[in-house]
Amino acid sequence: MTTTAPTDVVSPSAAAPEASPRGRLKGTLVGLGIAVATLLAGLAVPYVVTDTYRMSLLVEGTLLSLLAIGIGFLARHLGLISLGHGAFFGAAAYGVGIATTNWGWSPTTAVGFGVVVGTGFAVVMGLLVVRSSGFGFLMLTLALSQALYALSVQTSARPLTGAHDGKLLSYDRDMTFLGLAQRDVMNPGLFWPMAWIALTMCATVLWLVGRSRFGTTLEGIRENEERMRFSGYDTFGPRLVAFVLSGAVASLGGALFAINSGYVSPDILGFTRAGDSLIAALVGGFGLLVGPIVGTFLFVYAQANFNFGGNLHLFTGMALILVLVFMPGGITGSLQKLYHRLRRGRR
Amino acid sequence: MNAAQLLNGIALGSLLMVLSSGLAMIYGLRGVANFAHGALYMSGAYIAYSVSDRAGFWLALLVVPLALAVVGVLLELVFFRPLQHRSHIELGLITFGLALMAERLVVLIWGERTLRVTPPEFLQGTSNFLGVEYPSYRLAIIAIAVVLAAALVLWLRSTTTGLHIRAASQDIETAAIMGINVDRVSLVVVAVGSALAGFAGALAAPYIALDPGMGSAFLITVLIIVVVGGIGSIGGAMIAGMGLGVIQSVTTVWSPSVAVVVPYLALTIVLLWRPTGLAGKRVS
Amino acid sequence: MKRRLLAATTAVTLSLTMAACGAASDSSGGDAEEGPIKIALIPPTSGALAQFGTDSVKGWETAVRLVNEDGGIDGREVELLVKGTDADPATTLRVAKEAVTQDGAQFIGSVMTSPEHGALNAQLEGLGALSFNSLGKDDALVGEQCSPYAVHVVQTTSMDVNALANSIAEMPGEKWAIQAVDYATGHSAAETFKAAAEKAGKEVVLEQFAPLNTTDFGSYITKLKNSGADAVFAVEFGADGVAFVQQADQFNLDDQLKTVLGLNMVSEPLFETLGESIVGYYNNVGYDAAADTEANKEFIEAYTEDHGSAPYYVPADAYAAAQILFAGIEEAGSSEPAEVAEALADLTVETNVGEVTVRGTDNQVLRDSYLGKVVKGDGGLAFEVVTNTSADVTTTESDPACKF
Amino acid sequence: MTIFEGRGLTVRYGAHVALDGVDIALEPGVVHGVIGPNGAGKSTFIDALSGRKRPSSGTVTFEGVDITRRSVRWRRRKGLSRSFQRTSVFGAMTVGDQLEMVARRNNEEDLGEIVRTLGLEGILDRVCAEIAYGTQRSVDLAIALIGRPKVVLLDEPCAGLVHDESVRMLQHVRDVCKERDVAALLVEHDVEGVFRTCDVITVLDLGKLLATGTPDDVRADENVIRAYLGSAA
Repeated sequence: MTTTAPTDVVSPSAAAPEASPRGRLKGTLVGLGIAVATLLAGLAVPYVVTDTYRMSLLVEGTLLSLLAIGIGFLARHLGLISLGHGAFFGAAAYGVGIATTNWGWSPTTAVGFGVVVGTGFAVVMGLLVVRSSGFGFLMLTLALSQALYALSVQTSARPLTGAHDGKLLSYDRDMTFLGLAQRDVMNPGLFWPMAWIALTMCATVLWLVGRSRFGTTLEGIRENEERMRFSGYDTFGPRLVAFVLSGAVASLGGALFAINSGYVSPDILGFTRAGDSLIAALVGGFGLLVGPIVGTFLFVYAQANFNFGGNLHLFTGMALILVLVFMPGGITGSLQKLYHRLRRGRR
Repeated sequence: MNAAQLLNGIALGSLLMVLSSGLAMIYGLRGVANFAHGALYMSGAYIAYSVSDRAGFWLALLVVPLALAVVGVLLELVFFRPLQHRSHIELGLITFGLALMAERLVVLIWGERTLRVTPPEFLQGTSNFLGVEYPSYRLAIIAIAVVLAAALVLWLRSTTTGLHIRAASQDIETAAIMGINVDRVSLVVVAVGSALAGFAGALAAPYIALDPGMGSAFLITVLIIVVVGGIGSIGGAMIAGMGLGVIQSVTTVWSPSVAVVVPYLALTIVLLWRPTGLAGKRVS
Repeated sequence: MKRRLLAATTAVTLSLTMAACGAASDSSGGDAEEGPIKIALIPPTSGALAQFGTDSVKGWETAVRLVNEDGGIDGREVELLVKGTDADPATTLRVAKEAVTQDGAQFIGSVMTSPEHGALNAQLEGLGALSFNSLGKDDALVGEQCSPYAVHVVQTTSMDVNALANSIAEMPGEKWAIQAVDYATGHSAAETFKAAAEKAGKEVVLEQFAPLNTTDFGSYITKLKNSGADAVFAVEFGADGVAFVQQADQFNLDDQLKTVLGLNMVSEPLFETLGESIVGYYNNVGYDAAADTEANKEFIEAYTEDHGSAPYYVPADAYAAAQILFAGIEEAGSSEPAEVAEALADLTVETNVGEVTVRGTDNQVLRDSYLGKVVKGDGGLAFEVVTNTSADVTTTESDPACKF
Repeated sequence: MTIFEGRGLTVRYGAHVALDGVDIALEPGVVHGVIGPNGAGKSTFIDALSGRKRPSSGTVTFEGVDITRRSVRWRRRKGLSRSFQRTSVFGAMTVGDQLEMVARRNNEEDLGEIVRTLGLEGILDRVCAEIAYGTQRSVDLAIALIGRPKVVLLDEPCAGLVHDESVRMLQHVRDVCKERDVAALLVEHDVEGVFRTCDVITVLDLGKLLATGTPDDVRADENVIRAYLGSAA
């Protein structure tokens, strides 16, 4: 099984090449400008959406988007599809819970700790899996993340994780997360700035990394791993670094998720959660950075509106199949194709 | 350690053996680990419940594999064959979507309640086997699974279809060049693989309780078995399935919480020590 | 509130000048003093627990029908908003937020599992809603996860275990084995039971724990058989419980046992699945349907009329929760959740499950627990209540971890 | 003056011996051809020399140092490069991007010269998967030549090319080898091309070395005529 058939799912965007370094710099500056504008515009959202429930859906979508862009980064730049990123999201969430509740750390420090824990797991898993690719990678990430689930619900882990009961976060009322007391972090309107800034910052960082020389190296590894080695490149290291980076972004999402919801349930590490995020990212499309974000918000919307009688997975399963069969590249990928076709047509 | 505990391990191992050989067959040929395998297994168990309720358990053992073989044929004709030129990942994710849907469909048809299937009259209670009082039904599972495994190996070794399957599992392109009808082979393999999953479900029905989570609970274990056994190797999967069943049951006697982690431990050890799995094919 | 939002925004970002238009997100509940009293029910509509969820809703429905026929509470009508969840805490939380902030519900009921309650309890104060838990039995819910906005109507697991332990002399068997789920409940139940058994002069010969979602109990049952036990105390729930009972039957385990005592293992919805092999099994029972009180008879009659079947503990507890809520609103003279919560503290209410008191320190409803035995009656299997134990015995004081 | 040498190289696949004790020595500025009928072990040979396949026995030395167990990455960094029979480029990247990427790693100072020599100036902005096959082969060769390697192992660079392209490709190989003083190994199916291009030729048959020498010597070798050329001619 050495054939690596071209994957439409992760086919790169046929972006116009920027040959000159100056063009590249200009592109970077324009991108950064868009990032700052998006960030500022997003901060106004709580003033427009005044309804707590809708706002909480937006916050949830934003935090889950961090997980999705982590998955999307690996898919786009290395062609690796991971079912294991839920583990980093969940490990970070538990890290926050343990640091606040068991050790009495301040929530702010605890979030930092959570990210470190999640990233640490990404390093360990990365060492085991980045040598494989394609289907093997998919299965191994799934199996190892399930191992973490199995460990987290062990009775011996109960003092730390709360096992099947989950973990309720508690910290002193005078302790705050970046100025917000426990009551306030659960208010989506007040928590929104943190979530939104985290998402735009991480998206920007991932975008810049993708454009850097390191990004080109990753692209080379994705396209032809063997030729990269025969061209003098180490391929294990960059893969590991990319894996850990994407795991770190997912971890940040998990840490903020824990702070915001005040409760970590073992489901966070479960089989369906991992699948949900991947499906959301895939339906949104891997070709563009915003694809997974679009998919995640769509998923959160669907979850809030079409979950009658627990049939959500009937719909997500169907959506996954339809997208894979009829529009590989996801929603954003299809829009992009349409856009290119229209432009070409006009010329 | 006594003989009854060993038999417990062999009974569980028998079930895993049947389940994982079906998955390994499809994987070897199509390069896709069928994520819907757990759902097929679960459907098998639920169909067995309905059939044995009306017409008895033995008929269920016959009907279920046939029904699931039809499902397998549909899988092959609707998804695997038309999409064979897509990447393996895409195909695998499609089966993942199918698994999600199947799980809900089972609930919509049979409901959420935990169900139970009664084994045939003469297999209820215990029998004396090598001086051990042991449940007759579990002895029957072991016997049936061993016969089935032997038949499967014989079929692959000594028939033309078996030869073609082995050739195509080695290298599907070369097999096609050599004049093997790969489409036909693939149809047979996916149908037989699905039938085996259903058969495992029917066998398991009186053994464990039926609930809608039973498929995904086993899926992970079976995926691990296939990786540990060496991807695409049917023999490797059988040995790994039986081995894991015995090790897990024996570990349960000593420490149940360690037993839960056994499959993952096995996977990690294999990854570090022998990345190609027991049968020596690489995880690519 | 608006100022805090601004502070939060500026604290983490570049300083921004932003026209604060519109109200910042901070709505809670509807208008509490006018219009109908709204109760959101969030039962699981999928998963193995859906049956219990539906039955819980039925109990609430009967209670609400009766109170509205009486002209409501203080002239105000009571309205049920029946929602649904997949029993994932995140979903339940989302639905609860929607019900409270969008539909103006002030009270929440029919939430099923302890993890859902744990997640919900953490948010109740912020939401400004009062939750009535008639299903989640975990002790932590009135311990470290307790909330002044959550009323624990159902008995806790430790109350149940204490009742069983108190009745240990009633059951035959000298050498006990403990088969429990490897879960907080399983461990604490095993510990309590073991102490009580030893106090009663019985011997505990084996104590083993199986992980949740165990499908194959072969190894455990083999060990039980080899231990020489003549009675088993089993703490296995849902599919695990069914698998255990079924496989014990296949191993002929019952032949060597005088008693099988279950904790939450056997319940009315499972009678059909488990079949006659469980006749003679003992189990804790939350509600005595045969109780000869005015309130109980009224409940059974009304419920049977509404739903065409006799109630068991799930609808009965939901009905009790409703009665406690109604009494609280009357006492407070308001349906403002905070005021109702305050009025409920140490309030005594006459309900279908007897005269009960809401303990002010942790909101646990103090009520009897029962030991039942499965018997074969005319209409199939049924529980026969063997003993009852009052709350004075089962829960002597509240958990110090709970601070309001 | 030998710069790169393989001694007694043997590769076994189970019981099957694909390569049986073959020796070879390459010198700077010399194009060394390897020919042989199908199944002669040519691909296995170049894999064993380049480190893609670890030989069951035998040694590979480079500048007098045993490098048999060195990684392909290490070899490339020290100046030992190879190309592939199946075009091995970076399909979704532009030609310019991938050449720059490889150049950066191998400290190539004058990428422009390679681009000019192989006539790739006009297509640097094109995505590699979309250009003509023959041009892709040139890109493949360019990737192997970046960083002034001292030894270049070329695995059938003309596979799939039409005759004219093939002639031009071999001419490029010879020019580069002479200009840059590179030791080149050329495994090729096109026998005539090899005789035209190479200074020294090694003939393999059934995994064994049949003959080594100048084109004229090899052409006159009786074993070669009997086993290979005879049947082809």
